[in-house]
Amino acid sequence: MENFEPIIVAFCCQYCPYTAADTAGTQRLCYPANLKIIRVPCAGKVDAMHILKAFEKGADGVVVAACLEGDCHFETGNIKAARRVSYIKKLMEEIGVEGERLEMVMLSAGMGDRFAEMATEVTEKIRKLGPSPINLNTSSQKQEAC
Amino acid sequence: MTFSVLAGLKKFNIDHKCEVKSIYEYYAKWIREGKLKVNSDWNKDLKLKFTVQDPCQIIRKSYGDPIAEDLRFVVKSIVGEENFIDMTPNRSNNFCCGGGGGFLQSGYVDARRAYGKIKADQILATGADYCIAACHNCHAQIHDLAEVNDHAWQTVHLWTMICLSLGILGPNEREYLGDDLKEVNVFHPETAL
Amino acid sequence: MKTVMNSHNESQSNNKVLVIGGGLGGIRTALDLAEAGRNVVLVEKDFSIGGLMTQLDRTFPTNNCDLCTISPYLSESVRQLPIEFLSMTRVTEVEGEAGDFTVTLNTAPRYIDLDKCTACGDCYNKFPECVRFTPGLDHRAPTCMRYPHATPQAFSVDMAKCNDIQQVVDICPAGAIVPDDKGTTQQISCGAIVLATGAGIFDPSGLDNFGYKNQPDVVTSLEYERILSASGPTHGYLLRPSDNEKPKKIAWIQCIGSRGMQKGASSYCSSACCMFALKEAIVTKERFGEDIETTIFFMDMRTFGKDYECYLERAKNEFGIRLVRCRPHSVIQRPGSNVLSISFAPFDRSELVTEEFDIVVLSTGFKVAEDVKKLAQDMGIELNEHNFAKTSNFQPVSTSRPGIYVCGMFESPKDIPETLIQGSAAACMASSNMPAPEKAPASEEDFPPEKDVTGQPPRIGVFICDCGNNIGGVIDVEELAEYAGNLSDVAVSKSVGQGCTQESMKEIQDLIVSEDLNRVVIGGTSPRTEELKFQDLLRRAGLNPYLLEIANIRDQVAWVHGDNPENALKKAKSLIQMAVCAVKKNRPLIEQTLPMNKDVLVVGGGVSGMSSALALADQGFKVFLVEKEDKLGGFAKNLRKTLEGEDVAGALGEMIEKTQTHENIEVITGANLVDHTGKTGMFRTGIQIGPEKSYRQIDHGATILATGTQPNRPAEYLLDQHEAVMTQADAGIFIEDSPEKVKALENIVMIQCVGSRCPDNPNCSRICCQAAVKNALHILDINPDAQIFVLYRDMRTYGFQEDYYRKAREKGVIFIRYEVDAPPNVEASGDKVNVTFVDPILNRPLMVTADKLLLSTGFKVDQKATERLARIFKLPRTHDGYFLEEHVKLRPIDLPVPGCFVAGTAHSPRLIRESIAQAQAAASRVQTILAKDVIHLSPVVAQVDGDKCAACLVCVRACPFNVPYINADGYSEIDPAKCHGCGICAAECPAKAIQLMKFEDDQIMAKLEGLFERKVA
Amino acid sequence: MITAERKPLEELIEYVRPYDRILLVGCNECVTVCAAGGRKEVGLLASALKMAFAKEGKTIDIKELTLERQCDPEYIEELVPHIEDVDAVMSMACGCGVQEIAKRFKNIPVFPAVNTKFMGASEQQGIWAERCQGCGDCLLGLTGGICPIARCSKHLMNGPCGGSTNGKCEISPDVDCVWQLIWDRLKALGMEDRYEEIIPAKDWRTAGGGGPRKIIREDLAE
Amino acid sequence: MKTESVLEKVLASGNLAVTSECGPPRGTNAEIIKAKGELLKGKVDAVNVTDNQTAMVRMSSFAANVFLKQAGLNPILQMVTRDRNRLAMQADILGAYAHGINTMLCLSGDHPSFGDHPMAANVHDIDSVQFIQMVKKMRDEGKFQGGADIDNPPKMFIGAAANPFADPFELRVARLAKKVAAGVDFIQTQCIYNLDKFEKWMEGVRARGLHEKCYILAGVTPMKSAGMARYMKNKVPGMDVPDEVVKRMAGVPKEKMADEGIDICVESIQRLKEVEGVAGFHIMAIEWEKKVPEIVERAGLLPRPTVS
Repeated sequence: MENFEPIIVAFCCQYCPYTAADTAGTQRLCYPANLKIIRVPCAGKVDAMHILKAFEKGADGVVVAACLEGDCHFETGNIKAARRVSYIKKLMEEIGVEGERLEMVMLSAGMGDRFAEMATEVTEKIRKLGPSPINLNTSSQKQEAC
Repeated sequence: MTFSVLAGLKKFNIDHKCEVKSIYEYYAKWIREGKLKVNSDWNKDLKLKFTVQDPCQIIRKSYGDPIAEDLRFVVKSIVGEENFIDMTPNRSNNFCCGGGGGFLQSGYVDARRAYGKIKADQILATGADYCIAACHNCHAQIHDLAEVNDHAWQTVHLWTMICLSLGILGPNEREYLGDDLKEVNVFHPETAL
Repeated sequence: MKTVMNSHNESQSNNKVLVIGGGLGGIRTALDLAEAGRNVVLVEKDFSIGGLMTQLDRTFPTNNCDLCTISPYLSESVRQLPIEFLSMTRVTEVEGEAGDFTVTLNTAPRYIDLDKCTACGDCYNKFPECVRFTPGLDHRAPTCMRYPHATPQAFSVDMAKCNDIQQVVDICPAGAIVPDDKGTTQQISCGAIVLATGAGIFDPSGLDNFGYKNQPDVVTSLEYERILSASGPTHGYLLRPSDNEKPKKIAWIQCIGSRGMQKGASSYCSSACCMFALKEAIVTKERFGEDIETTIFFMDMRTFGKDYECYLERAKNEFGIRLVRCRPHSVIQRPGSNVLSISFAPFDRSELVTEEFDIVVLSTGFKVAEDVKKLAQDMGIELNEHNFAKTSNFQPVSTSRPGIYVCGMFESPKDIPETLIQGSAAACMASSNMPAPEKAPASEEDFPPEKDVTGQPPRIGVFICDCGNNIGGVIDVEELAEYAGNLSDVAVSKSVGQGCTQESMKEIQDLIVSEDLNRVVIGGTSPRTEELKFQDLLRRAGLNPYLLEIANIRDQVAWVHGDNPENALKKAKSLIQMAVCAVKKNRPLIEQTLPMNKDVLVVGGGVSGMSSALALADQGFKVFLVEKEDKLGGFAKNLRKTLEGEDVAGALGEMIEKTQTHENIEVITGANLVDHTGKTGMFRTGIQIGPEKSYRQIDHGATILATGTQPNRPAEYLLDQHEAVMTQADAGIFIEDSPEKVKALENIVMIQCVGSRCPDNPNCSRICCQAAVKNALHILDINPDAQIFVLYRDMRTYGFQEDYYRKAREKGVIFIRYEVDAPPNVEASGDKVNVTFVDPILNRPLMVTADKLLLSTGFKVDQKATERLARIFKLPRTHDGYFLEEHVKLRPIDLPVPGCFVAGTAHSPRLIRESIAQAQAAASRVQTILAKDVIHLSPVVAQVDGDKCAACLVCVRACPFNVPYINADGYSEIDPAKCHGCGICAAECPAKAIQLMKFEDDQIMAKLEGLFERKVA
Repeated sequence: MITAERKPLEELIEYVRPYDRILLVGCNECVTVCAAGGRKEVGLLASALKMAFAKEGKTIDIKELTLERQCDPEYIEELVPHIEDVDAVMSMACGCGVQEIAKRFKNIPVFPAVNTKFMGASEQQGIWAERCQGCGDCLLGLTGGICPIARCSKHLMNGPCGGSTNGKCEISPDVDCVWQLIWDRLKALGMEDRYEEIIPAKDWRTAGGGGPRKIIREDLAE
Repeated sequence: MKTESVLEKVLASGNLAVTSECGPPRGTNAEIIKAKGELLKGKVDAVNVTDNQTAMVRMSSFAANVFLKQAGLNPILQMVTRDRNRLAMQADILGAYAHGINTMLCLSGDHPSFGDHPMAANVHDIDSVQFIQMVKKMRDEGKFQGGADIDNPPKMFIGAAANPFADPFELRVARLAKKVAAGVDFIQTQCIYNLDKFEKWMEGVRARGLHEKCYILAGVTPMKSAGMARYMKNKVPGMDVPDEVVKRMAGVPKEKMADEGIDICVESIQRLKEVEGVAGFHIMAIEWEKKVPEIVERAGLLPRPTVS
């Protein structure tokens, strides 16, 4: 099902990754429109609940974007986020949803092109995985929600 | 020689009212003013390649790049622009020939030749047949270097080439010329005058 | 975008300061002054502010990219505070005197109306040749924008290069291009002027031996920074300029244009090149590949700043940066080869080595630009022989002309932390000849009373900007507005064209009032730069500013999905829907305020403590100066003269006298600190005074720690065991007090780095090299025949001290290097001492019988004392015991505990001049806090619901700033003044008892609901 | 505190498969502190179950609720309004909670969501270790404050056994030999001689050997 | 004499006692245990019978003891506190004594996780020291552990194990002292390869005069192969096999290893004879009972003394 348009939620820390997304905009780099960005003060603020509820509500993929190691404005936010993401991946495998639908990335503010590259990679990966098994039967309804 | 006068004045701070200049400047001036009527036709078909050594004391350590330009103007006028190849690096950045500072008289021949290897490599890199050394120290050293580099080039004084291009170089003044120039433009005072 | 804030009291000239130069120093000065209630006019000759700093990739010693820490600085500085920023403007004339200057400013035509331009870039895309956005700093590849968030965010047109002006004018959707813009000349009056004009960079193209002009792979440090920078021409990939290949071997050559090394080079040392060369080498290895070989050719490795020596050690040991101590003459590209070869004689063996490199970086030093020199002369400022502003040791930021101050590079070449210190110091001095600001800066403009929306059903107003064709060109704004119109609870949905222009903002404001809206959603640009502006708009419309949600449909939709408008529209719809659902859950948040205690506690009565106290007292602040000894003066008491020959004792005596008699300063000597509680604006510190230890509590609003450090007296080289051996400080007194004995001296030996740069005191003490040179010159003044030997590891006479080092060499002082693992040996021999050392050139041991042996012993922290102080103030310290500041690079005076500042050698070893600058800077930082009558606390803080909390300690352990604690009632409590708003505790709490205001769980859930609303019932 | 760990998801799925409406009840005491059954874990489990069933195309309604405690009847009472419209209850509390709910609501199945493990202490953030088995007759006074019953794999009262090698228990190098710890502690306290006093055979009745136990305080109980 | 145990008589007579050990079958075939008995008959004074060694289920020690008794040997009943509570233990003691078995060994036993029933609950109602106290109370006070009188109390010769090589080494003497205080009559030590460490332990034992309060039998086990040496060194907890022993075993060709093992064992016995306080030897030849006679004979411990 090639015309499958996954919906991917991206929780972006407002210091580096959100700025990187803006930088990608400033450099007018194109990437697929499947990524919907939600701004959070720090990657450490992304709660396990948010990630799981995103999948439950029908997300095909979730990205948690943090600052580079050592660059975190709050010292340990990105490290805690990484730990939480790997815990949730295991939980998703238990549920029966592929773990790689959840992705952790680290970016600095100037990496506009890396953000665009990441957005494209993630979208392709999720597209290959197909719709999330959670809403397999309701995926048609989701078609035009994109 | 110019340098030793200059250095001497400074060392013993003799207050001198005269100005010490290098001869290259005047060779170039005279050629430009047409007083010295050099011409490079002799080399038009011979096409011998020439390079020139920038003596440290005259160029880098005192008069700098301007004098190096005069020296090149003179050489190009006497051997023909197309036959001149510059060493790299050159002018104020040129490498020392390795013979200065009393090294020639010091007797450490092997060490001197070892230090001169860089200069030899530079000359070989240009592929020139002749190297004009306008300072007696450089001339002696480069000439000696030619010996140990199986005579890959001839080492000749600047005045020799100027006289040759003026056509006033006598048969007994061609000691440092290669056989290819031994017979060129020979000036026989007894017949010409 | 409006950049000229309505500086409300134009006429009142004596409360206005002119800052010339919008680099980092100028911005720091402008920010400090504005926050302290002054009006500032910031003038920058370039298109946007930021100066050198914005072109650097990563900066030492933190090695992280400070772009995102500095850009908020820049936009914040222009937006909120009473700062009038004039770009492309030069100062042409200055008249008047301190307190009442009249300055003529000439603004070059930008041909673009700053209010209208939205930096959409259409003009630039169509006419790159005549529309300037980038000054094309590196002469090869123009960057698309000097840095992504330039302030002002606007283009400028070079009319000369425009062949068809009308076409350019038409292309601009916002009609912002003004072809007949002639620029303006205006006169302003101000009370003080600060020169923050920065420095030009030495242009090495004149040095043909380095081949900079014709070999693309020979680059200056700044160009190498641009190559490394993510916003640079190579987008952050390290590529060789000549063929865009990945380099394998890179060399740095130090002192290009400095230390009188080449034709046209300045004779002083540029102070920062060693450090940024090391940084570039480390970043190259760290980010681009361990296998890249990095070599630095240098004479002295001058890493004298705070923890810089450890940075050097890390570079050598951890990153394997190869340091070669020699000066290569030339960089040659053999004809035919594409690599650069450098021949050099290594220090440890006498042979010629030739090595090949892919890139050679020339560490170019700094010099005063021609236009700056001319400007200073026109202003009647006395310059030193290197054309830098002449200043004295005891007034480091004051120029020769009263009322005009200098900071940053134009005072002397320095690194970024010192520039920022002088920036703040200049702000303090500038406000010293102006009356204290009458009323607090009107940050709360007269906003209408806030409408109480609790309990009201949500009535949302959705306003979609089309931002010129930035958004409108890709997304059908009308359809989007219409789609938003029929979302639930949306009362008004309109497209408002140029959202951020005055007219549209007015339109929105009126609609909020007329339609009685209680929630607002803006579909526009990035909240990172727009949020503050629209929050003010809501305030003006009588709404709590936090009832706002911004959907970023420009930077993250229109600009990046231009290739697929249909998807872009769908995404925009999703984002708007997410915003609408989320805004329903937004709650009005109030910014709490606390009353401000305006007194200041200064700990430590040395030169730094007294300077801070005097600077603050002159401004009318009450200062408590606490000193543990029974006399003021600190370490400076045992110094007589400075390197430049200024009399220390006299000036110090004067300062002590002034401090003790100043009516705003209460001096408490023989006092020890015991406890410290409270927070900014309401501190309380307990001290014990005198032998009977009577306890007293002082209430104050801010704290300055100027506790200094200890002169080091290691038991080495027979110090304190032989009368011929003394420290440089002792020698300073000996030379002054008994010149006749000095006349009798024959041989004098000095040994550098005694007790510094060694395992138990790893950092450099910074002041000993210049002390050695000072004493040597003073000895030779008295006794020209004396023979002086200086045994050193690295001569670190940075800045203008280099001239004195050269003067010492010219006068016959012999400087000899020794290796750290082969130090000199000292034995007593009668009343003299025999010093044996290995001469590196002869490679043979030599022995000198010295009448006097002077040891450069430097500083060492009294661990016990600082550890006790650190515990009282809960302050972190560096591994060798100095107080650790909040940000090593950008906040060198503020301490991590808000309201506490550090000055002088308590921060790190430094000269008197640098300590006084830091003391004045600390005074300025204090004024930025105490200027306000109340302290504003950010509302984005975590709040704990006591009933839900299971007191499980997860938040106490998770908080990076250990703010939460379990209170008396047994549940976690978070002090809003201390919370940094990161939200980590909220995410970790197992009982879901903590919510971070403005990012509450149900707000984020609402966004997810909005995104998938149509799918899940 | 009492520690617990969430059961594998497959087991929980099988428990609730026959029912459409589930009440998922968290507990805000011990299981919250050890991150097994607090309000957040309730949310995660609810979401996980809904997703697991959604995968099979079956929608399941899960109502989430977290009581202050589940080992007091009054708090259990708070479930009454929710019980009518659910088919089964799953409790994320320790064993006590599950049984109290089962005792109070006779005609509705109750399922455990966690495995109650042991009474323990938090060694570090995220790691809990067994400290006490509730043997009812504490002998910590004799062993310098370290319990051999809970922390020796053979609960020897006169250890160490022959298998203790360099301070670790014979069963695994990650398990400390408690008698090594006791001996080090006694040495530190200078009470080495206390080691040679033989601890007599234990009366296991206090440890439940004599049947399920009760504590009765006459002053408090009716 | 406290009991009629042959072992006690031999030890009391001052002779060096020799005991050995055999493991009951993993099934019901009594012939296996009888065959092992035949091998050892007359060569040793008493034969231990293990009780579910390494927590692997085998015919019970009690049953095997009866077979050996009938075959005319002096069996030693080994019992672990892992598998039975105090009721079952006392009942078995009564039963064994009734069958004329009058020597036993009180052990804690290996942890179930080593054996074939890791999921089994381990009882450990009482530990080995409390076990010794119980048996002593039954013998000397004629009372059950619960306090009731025993009709014709069992006079058991009480033995226990001791591992001088387990950690903490400084505790091992004190632990023996505890067992002596509890009333143990004889001790069989863990197999000894590190003779120096054992001698150091014996010094501690002698210092406290424990060797006069109970008989100490030095445990030895012949190595079959270098592999076994390495296995014992690394895998068996509380076993101290010095590198020289492993090197010696690995130094000989495969077929010679068995003999080398026997040589080491005999040499150890010779050296241990000199150690003051060693009252005898306990030769544990696990599944290699046929070699015991050769070892006893070569160690000069034959003929066994006959005691009335």
